[in-house]
Amino acid sequence: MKLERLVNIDRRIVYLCIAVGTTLPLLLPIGLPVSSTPPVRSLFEKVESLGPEDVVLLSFDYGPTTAPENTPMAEAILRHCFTRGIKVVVIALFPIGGVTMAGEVLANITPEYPQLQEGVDYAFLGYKDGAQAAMKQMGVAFVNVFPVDNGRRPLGEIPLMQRVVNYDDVDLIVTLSTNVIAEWWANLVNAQFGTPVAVGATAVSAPKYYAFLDSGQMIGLLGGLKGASEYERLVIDRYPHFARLYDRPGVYTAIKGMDAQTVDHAIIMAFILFGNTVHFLIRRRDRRAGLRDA
Amino acid sequence: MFWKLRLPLALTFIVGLVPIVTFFLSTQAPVIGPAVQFARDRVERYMVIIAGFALLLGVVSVVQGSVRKIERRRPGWPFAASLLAGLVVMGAFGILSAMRVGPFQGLLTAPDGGMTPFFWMTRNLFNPLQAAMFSLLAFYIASAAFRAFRVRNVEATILLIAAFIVMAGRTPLGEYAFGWLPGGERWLPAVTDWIMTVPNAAAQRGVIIGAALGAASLSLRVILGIERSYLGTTEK
Amino acid sequence: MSQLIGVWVAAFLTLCIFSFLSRDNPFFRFAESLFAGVSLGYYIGIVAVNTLVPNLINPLFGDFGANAHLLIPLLLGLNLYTRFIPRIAWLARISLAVYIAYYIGINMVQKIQGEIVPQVGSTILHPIGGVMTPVDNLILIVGVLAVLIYFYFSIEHRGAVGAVSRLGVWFLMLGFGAAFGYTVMGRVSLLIGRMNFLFIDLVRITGQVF
Amino acid sequence: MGRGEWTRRLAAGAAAAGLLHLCLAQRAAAADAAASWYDPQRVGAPLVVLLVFSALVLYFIHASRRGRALYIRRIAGIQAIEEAVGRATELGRKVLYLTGAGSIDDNQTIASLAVLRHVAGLTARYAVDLDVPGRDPLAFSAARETVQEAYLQAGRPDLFRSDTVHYVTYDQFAYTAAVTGIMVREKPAANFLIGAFQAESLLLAETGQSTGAIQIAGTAEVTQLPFFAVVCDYTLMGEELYAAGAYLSNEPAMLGSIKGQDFTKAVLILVILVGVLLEILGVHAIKDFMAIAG
Repeated sequence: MKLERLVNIDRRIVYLCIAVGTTLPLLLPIGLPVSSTPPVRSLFEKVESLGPEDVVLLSFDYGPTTAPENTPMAEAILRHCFTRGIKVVVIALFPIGGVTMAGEVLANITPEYPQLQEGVDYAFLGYKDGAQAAMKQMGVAFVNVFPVDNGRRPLGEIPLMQRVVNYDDVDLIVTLSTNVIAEWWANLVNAQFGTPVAVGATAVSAPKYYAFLDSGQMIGLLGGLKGASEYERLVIDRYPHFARLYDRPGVYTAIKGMDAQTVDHAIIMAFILFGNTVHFLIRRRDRRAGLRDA
Repeated sequence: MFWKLRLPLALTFIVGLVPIVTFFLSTQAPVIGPAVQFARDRVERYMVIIAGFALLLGVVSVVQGSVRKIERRRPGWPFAASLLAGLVVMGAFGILSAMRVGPFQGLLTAPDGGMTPFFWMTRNLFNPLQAAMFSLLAFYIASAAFRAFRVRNVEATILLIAAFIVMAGRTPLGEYAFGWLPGGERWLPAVTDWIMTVPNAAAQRGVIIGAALGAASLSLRVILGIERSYLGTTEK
Repeated sequence: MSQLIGVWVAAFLTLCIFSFLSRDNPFFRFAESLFAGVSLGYYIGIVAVNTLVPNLINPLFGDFGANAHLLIPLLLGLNLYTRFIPRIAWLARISLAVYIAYYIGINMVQKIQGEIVPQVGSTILHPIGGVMTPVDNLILIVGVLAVLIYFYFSIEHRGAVGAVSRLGVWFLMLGFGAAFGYTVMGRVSLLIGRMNFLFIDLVRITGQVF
Repeated sequence: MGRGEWTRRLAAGAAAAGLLHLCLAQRAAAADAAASWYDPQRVGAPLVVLLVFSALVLYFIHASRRGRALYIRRIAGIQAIEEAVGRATELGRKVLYLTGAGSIDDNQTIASLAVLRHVAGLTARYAVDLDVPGRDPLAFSAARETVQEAYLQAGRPDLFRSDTVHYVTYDQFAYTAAVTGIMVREKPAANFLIGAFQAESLLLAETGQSTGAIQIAGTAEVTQLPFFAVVCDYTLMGEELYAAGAYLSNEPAMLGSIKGQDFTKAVLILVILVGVLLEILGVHAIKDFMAIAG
């Protein structure tokens, strides 16, 4: 009888374990080891090879629903670029909240770099409807798509944008994407203009981008929280001063998120194993009881 | 009887064939080209408008139901009141924005770039409620996995093993599992990828082909007037 | 200040929803009914501003002559409301019939062109070969055929057909298990997002104001 | 001209057009003149499949109407419908029926309405409460017509109340919250989750499971099938969902259409087998033909 009770435990016990397993790692980082995979390392090394003369185009192609996965990628890449003095042009092509995400990430990161000047070291051009058309037009000139930046300043008045005319002046495109927009960056922009493209994708869509990596249409791939945490780890290992930043309790990072993911997965798997063990014990007991009765 | 049953059925037959026939025709075709163009461009827009009108039917049903509940003081009537309050406030902001009355210029962003009341409600009431409800899935997926994944028979065991491998392979757990063997940390992630791209794809493809045939067959039944449950009418 | 009130309202409603995990309670019921009301109001706004105004009202009031054809959907839309007049309630069925018929026709060709043909076409492969191992294609072909046999309604599933159909079920189970396991990560991410909001963002924003 | 004659002629016409088209398609490819009538991107394999399929379905509808007996195997989920309503009668609790997330532009919703028609007939006959909360406004309207007519047919129009089919909201998760509330508070004895479902599938099915309801699900959404299959008592998968209404109606014409679609399936299986055989021999004719429209 006792065994039956174990199989049918109150589902709220499972809920409680998941709640704790998600919250605790966010508040008290465990710091599970993170090993990096080649697609993440290749993006990291690409950024490492760039310097203050170079320009990265960072496109926010996701909305609030996938922010837990995409935002840490954006933050780690932006910090990496700013630390190396790389110039960054930020745009948003995702209709539902892309520009909000971009604004929030910039507002979060730029105070860490008081020496940077908006318009000189980075530019925030805002959102444009119709991603595919916008991508093609930016190959001609950014100003065709974004006549003014997000603060309504004409592009001609922005020093950085005076020398960044089109993709020819961009050394790397990074798209943080929740859906098909990443494919367009590879199929339209990389194929036509040759600018290297890297993608930070959600875990759900990451597998289909392996084909793009193999064909060389993408030079790097961060898949979901796992990929984001790998990038964070690489940045921290190369620039140790980030460790302090990433360990602060009030900051959400992919490393913490990945801890929570791993713990939750472990909890679920443990419950499955537990359920099956008890199930097996019940069956053995019943079989023995059956033999006795017979 | 003719008007109530035969007219809708005749319309169904004619309107249903239009997209099928025009699908294969060219908009460049002589004589019928403009008609093909019309069917492709305009009709779709018409349908969107009809669907727009339908929403009010639902609103009427909700208001009637809630008012009845409040009037008769049925159990839980205060909740019907909070429903109506939410509906009236949010709906009013929406309609005023559509009519561009007074300060309600624009639905989500005011002309000065600030937040409209509609947007404030969306961001601080509507979106958090959506996200909270959506995130309950993390709890439910765990309890469903615990209860359902048992070694009962061959089918259930296959289900369990596949789920288990993929769950492990998607996190660092998969790397730890065989990490002590040379190259072992790649094993489970590789098996996960293989399951997703080969057997899983085969199963999905089989389901999709079958379901598409079923859907096409249903279409044909509706166009021919054999299936008409949705009209609420039978011939008997 | 508006932001501060906003995040606390959001946090309160989030907790109301989470309280459902323990049991049904008045807080959840309140959040649930408010949610239903606000969401319906939201779609009233969206439909009015994004659909009816640009597609119907503006064209009709702007240039009636050029857009008179829009009276067709207008009438079909208004016709839905005859339901409230018992004597002519059946008229509403005409609008439903037209709407259903159009999409049922579209769906028929789209299912064939967009699903059956390409999915069958991409199953016609040389059995030796594959993305990851040399037998992938063979497994894929066998799997698709077995699942199709499982869905075969006209033969009893016994003997050889029964065996193949059982194999089809195994493929389905493998696929379902994998898809289930695969989805866990995305769902946990959503929860992480909410916990992050409750424990990190809420504290930070409150701290910034005071 | 009788109805049977009419379908027979249509079937013969479709078959003839299919053959004619096969010949024409070869020429059309060569001669550009034909392209002004056809849309060259769309004719080819899709049109052939459409015509073969229509011809087979029409032929079997005709044959079935002429009295030819057609065997259709048992489908467990369909058999369980009556049992579920019976249980609600015994327990004196209501039956909850959801038509899914789709509008009536989705064939799954139409298929669901056909099943609803049958379920409503049963609840009217057994005088059990039926509750159909609506999400899409048009599907809600159609469901109301369907249920009202079913009650009329069963001779119990008195049992149909205006809140039997009632509207909730269009939003995915607001609707889900409201329906889970109904499940927990009113504890329906049977839950039908039939139609197009999205991420809410598991929220609904798990809540229903926790209240002890017998649950019959049905969907063609590949991404949601796993959750229904794991949690619900019976699941109508893909093609079974579309067949359910026809199966339940037991009308010869309906059953004939299922037979026709089964034969098309046999043809497609043959096409795959022959195609694979030709691939082995290095002939790509069939693959190329199917790939035209890709």
